[in-house]
Amino acid sequence: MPEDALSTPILRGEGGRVDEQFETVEQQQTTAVTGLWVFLGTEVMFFGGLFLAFLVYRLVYPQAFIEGTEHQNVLIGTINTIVITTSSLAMRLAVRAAQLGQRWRLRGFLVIAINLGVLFLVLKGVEYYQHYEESLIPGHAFKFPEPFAAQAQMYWILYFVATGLHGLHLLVGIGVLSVMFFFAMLDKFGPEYYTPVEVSANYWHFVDIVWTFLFPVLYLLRW
Amino acid sequence: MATIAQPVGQPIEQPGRFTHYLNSEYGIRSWLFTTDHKRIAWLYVITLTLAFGLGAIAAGLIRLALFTPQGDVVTAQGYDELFTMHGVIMVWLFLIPSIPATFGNFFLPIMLGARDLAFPRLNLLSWYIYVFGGAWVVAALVYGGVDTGWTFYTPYSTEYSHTNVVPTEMGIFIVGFSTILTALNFIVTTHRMRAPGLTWFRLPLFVWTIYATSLIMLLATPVLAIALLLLVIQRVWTVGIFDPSLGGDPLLFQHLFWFYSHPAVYIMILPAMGVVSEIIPSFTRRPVFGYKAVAISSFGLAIVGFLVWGHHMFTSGQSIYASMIFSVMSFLVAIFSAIKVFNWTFTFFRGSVWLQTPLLYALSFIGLFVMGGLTGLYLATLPLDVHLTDTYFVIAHFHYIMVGGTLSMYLGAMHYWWPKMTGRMYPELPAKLAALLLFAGFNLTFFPQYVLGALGMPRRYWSYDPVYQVWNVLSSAGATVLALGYILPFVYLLWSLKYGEKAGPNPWGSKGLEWQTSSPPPRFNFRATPVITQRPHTQ
Amino acid sequence: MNEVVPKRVYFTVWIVIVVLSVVNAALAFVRLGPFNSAVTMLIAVFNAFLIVWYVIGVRRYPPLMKVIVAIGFVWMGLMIHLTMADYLTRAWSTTTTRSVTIPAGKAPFEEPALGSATRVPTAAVPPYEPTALPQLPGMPGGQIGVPTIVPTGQIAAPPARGRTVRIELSASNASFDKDRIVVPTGSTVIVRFTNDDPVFHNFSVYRDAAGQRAIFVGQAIRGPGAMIVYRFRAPSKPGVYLFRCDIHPVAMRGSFVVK
Amino acid sequence: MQQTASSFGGQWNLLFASEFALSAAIALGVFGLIGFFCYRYRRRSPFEVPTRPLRRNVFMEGGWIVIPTILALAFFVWGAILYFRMSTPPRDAETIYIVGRQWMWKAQQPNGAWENDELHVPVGQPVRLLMTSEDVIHSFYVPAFRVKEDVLPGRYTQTWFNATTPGRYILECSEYCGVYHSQMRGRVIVMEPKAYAAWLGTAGSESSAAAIGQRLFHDYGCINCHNPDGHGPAPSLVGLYGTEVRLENGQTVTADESYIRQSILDPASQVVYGFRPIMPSFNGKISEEQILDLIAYIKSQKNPEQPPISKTPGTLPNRSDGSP
Repeated sequence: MPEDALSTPILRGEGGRVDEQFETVEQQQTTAVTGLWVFLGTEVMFFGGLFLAFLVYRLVYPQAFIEGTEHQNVLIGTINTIVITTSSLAMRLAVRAAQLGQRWRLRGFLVIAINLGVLFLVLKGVEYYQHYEESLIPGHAFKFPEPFAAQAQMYWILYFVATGLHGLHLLVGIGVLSVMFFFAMLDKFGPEYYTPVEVSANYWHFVDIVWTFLFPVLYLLRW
Repeated sequence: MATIAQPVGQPIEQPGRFTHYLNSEYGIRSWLFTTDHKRIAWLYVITLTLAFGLGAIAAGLIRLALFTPQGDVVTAQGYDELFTMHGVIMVWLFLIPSIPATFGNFFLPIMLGARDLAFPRLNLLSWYIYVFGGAWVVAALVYGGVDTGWTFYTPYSTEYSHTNVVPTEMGIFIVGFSTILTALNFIVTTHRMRAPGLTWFRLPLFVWTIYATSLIMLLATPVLAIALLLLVIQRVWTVGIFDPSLGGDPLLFQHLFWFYSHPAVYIMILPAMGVVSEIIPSFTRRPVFGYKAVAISSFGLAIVGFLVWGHHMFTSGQSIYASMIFSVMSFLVAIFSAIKVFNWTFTFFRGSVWLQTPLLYALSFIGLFVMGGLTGLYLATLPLDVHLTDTYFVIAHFHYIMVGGTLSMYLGAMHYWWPKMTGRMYPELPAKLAALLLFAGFNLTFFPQYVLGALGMPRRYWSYDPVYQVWNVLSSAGATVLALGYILPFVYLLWSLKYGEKAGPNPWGSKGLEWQTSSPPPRFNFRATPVITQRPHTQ
Repeated sequence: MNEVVPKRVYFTVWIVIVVLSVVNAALAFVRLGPFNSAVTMLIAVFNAFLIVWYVIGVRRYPPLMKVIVAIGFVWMGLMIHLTMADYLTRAWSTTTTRSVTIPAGKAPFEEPALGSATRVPTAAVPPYEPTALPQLPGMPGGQIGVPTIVPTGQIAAPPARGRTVRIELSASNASFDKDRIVVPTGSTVIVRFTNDDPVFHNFSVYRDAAGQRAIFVGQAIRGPGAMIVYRFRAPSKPGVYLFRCDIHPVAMRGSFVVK
Repeated sequence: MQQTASSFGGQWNLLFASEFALSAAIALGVFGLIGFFCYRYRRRSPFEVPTRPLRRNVFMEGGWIVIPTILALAFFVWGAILYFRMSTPPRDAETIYIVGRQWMWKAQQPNGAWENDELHVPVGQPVRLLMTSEDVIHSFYVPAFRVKEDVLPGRYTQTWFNATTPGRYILECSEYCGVYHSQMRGRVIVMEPKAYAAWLGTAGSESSAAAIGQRLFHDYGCINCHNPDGHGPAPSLVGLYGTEVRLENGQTVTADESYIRQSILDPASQVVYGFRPIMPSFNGKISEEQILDLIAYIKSQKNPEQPPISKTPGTLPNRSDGSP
């Protein structure tokens, strides 16, 4: 730190929770929220490239993709959709609890959100195991009724890449939420400081939104 | 920028020791763990210089090999690995981060009147990711090499190349995160960290271009990331995504690739335009003519630049109707560029023109950019592109933009802001000589390549028909002059760090906000938060 | 962005999304004709919108922030739109030309384009009439510009007139396991061809021994263990025709007898 | 500028010249103005403060937005029309098939004759090329015709031209396709219709054994594995003849005629080091004459490391395969 007192920012409010580059706590908060949204713009394009690839091959191989879709377990898919939506709701209620300073509710909702996220991954794992049983993992062991084997494999590659990347995002989200839970146990958050909870909630909702599109695209386009 | 109406707080003079960002802390740790955007900018300058050196050596060997029609300096395989190395290093490790990561990093917060970027630790992380990914890429390119060209066209890159395709792509994937995080930082900073009174239409033009550039980085890089990821998956897992023998469509890869790589050209050129828009007002004592048009045209370039990627694919088997859409969009790009050039030209009108080195670089930028941009028109014209694409015409065209444009302005910005960044002046005479050498050497090197392309010499040729030899020899000879023009600044800038004359806060008499603080600037840029009341560079 | 939203907003959105997701999943099993995909995707977009607008609370954001939120989605739309502009118009390219199928009597490629993975013998193309023009290998529908991998047909194509014969054929060690195939005149022939060699083979039928006038040219596949189903119409005129692998025309050939 | 020898060459040149004139005018105008301003308004004293700023002028700014837009659209329309014609072959075009592979061009004439790295076409006859690739993306490029179109594996692309002047023209691959991308050159030979017809008549009858051998090399599918780039599942046979070959069982043999013959008839007996025994036996499937032709072809395959580049400008290296 420079000894030049004037170039050191004055720490305002909240016991020094404003970082040196900011003027006010509002500025810091809106900056964090903006930052996450800008990052989500990148994420949208990342998944967008994947959706584009899927769309192109869906267009080129309509029949094979439909036959591929028919091997999906729509029941688990639907349950998972409900699970992740509920998790999203719990996370938003956690933010609300933080806003209102309800410490125990905040912790409780965080636990619910994290556990539902884990449940989603477990169900996804069950699905993956079913695919493995049916020899639907692309590669040398891939088996699919002719004549669509080669084309349906394309569907399965894109399916595994898409759900795999989504699962990875979910895993990261579970990590972030766990950190939030840890801080919530330390009582770091309150009505005047809950930006991290809100930012992680927004990320969590984004993971939900990706699934909102993946589910119909991968499971439901059957005609 | 504009004026500091009433500097809130204290004058620049401080009692006691003159503290600035360079002498506030010492030691290697104070650099490697700094969160100061100005120091991180220097970290980038050092690593970018290394990357540029490597890429330039590859370029030199390529020109040497093309001296004769038979490939006798290197083997065919070696030649392919050289141009891939040149392309990959220059594009991803030098040109994309060049001006944004260095001068953008250093001056964006200062021009906004901010104390630092919005996420300083993220900024440092970006640099570490860049170094890690860059080292990875260089290792893959040097130990083993890659022979696919920087474009990684499938199915060559997936099935037929037996070189380090996967490690290289992974490295580029990693470097991409650095780009994205830097862009995110710039965008959020521009939105949230502006000084009081600094409205959007009072922003310096450099900030406008950096903002537009960041937007492109943010929205294009992830598409490259997913394309490379799919390519890696395909190669490692031996499944077909872009491979026709397994049911894939290689053109889809080209679509995804160029959706990133065409806007990438605007990532390179827009910041250079921003620097020109700062240098010209400083050395003519005139605000840029038609400020709003120039500012908005940066955005126009960024947006329309996204809609033209298909002009790389006119002969690729793309639908001819899609080609027509992409062609008309490409012409629109030319209009936005034209607005900028004409407005710059009329900024000189009745100005007070001071021909110092930075202005020389800016002038050579305009010259080379006009030539590069106008030849872009030929490539946007469908039938002309059929003949000229994938020939040396394209090579010359994009080198005029990337080297003549971006690299010239990287050096121009280096000279313009050197006093502010280091507190010392560079020697004027060798600097002017270097600028002239660069301009002459550049034209000697790349103008013959336009002719070669019009004659029909395809790119990436290790050996070529003897009819093309004359022009190749000219080009290779020009490259020698060009190399001198690069080595010279390197020498005298280093020299000036120790022996250069001390620069005051504002050696150019510029109105820019960055010149209103001391040289070098203090740790948090300003003694007091400036208040802005006017457009940049207005009297 | 800091205001506390009543809980009922969140719960309402949650109920709507859960109900719509279940309805959407159920709709997948109800045939609505061409509307299935549209309805499915509309529901998805609507659910995503609810989350963004009400749960995250973008409706309370200042205008510039709304732009930031929207920009990724808008850009994704641009990318998909323009790429589709290529894919959807590729087949238009040849409308002014006569055709891309080869006139009768002219040789097709002697070496079919290798590496094409169409395991589908293009049933959307009308079943071969005895006088029908042969197809270029790997060019379903004879369209230039469309990837060969377009499976324009399904195996469940409308049943052809006449009888259907099924033939098992395999290739190993650069030879077919049959040197004589007998089919009734005008029948629909379905050949299940297995390639056990690590090289490309295909199956083609010609009118003449020189392999100049094709009746059917099949897609090449590379083994070992690869399988493809060919489907074509046998000539209506009885006679002895030639079948062969176009890649190994000397070593792999036999007579295709139509009775 | 490259010579022109096709029917749309003239229009192409006109379009190019027009754009050149326009761009030269713009460039010289901008350079001249900046140069003039830099001289006329040079700073005479360090304290000089310019006055009388240029007023914002809507007509001026509007002018350099509107006029370039109109010019650009005009060139777009002109280009699009010409491009459409260059992309759609006329109905009476003769179709020739082109197959690109690493690193050679193969063309099939209407009578079924294949030629390598050469393409004979009659003058004044529209020729439509229907093209595909066997491996990676190539690009069929004849500068003199202003014709270029990528050749893609797994699908067909087309282009067409109508040659106007007899002669020999450079044919190049312009899409990077691997190590010997720059060797993937050939020539287009434009002939008078009579000469072309005569050439077609003789094209079928190949004379040399090596030429027949090459044909067999393709017909038997040898080329699929013995890829000349050495990256196929089997060793490349280019430059094989006369070299020492190390076998999987540790022995070393000289690749002479009898070695080649035995490798064809009993491949499992002499597996080259580092390769799997996947080659089918051709015993009983191939005649002795054909084996001789194949051997002649393999002998003729010289190492391409030192490609024979002729010293005469404008001509291209001859391949020693004796193709028509």
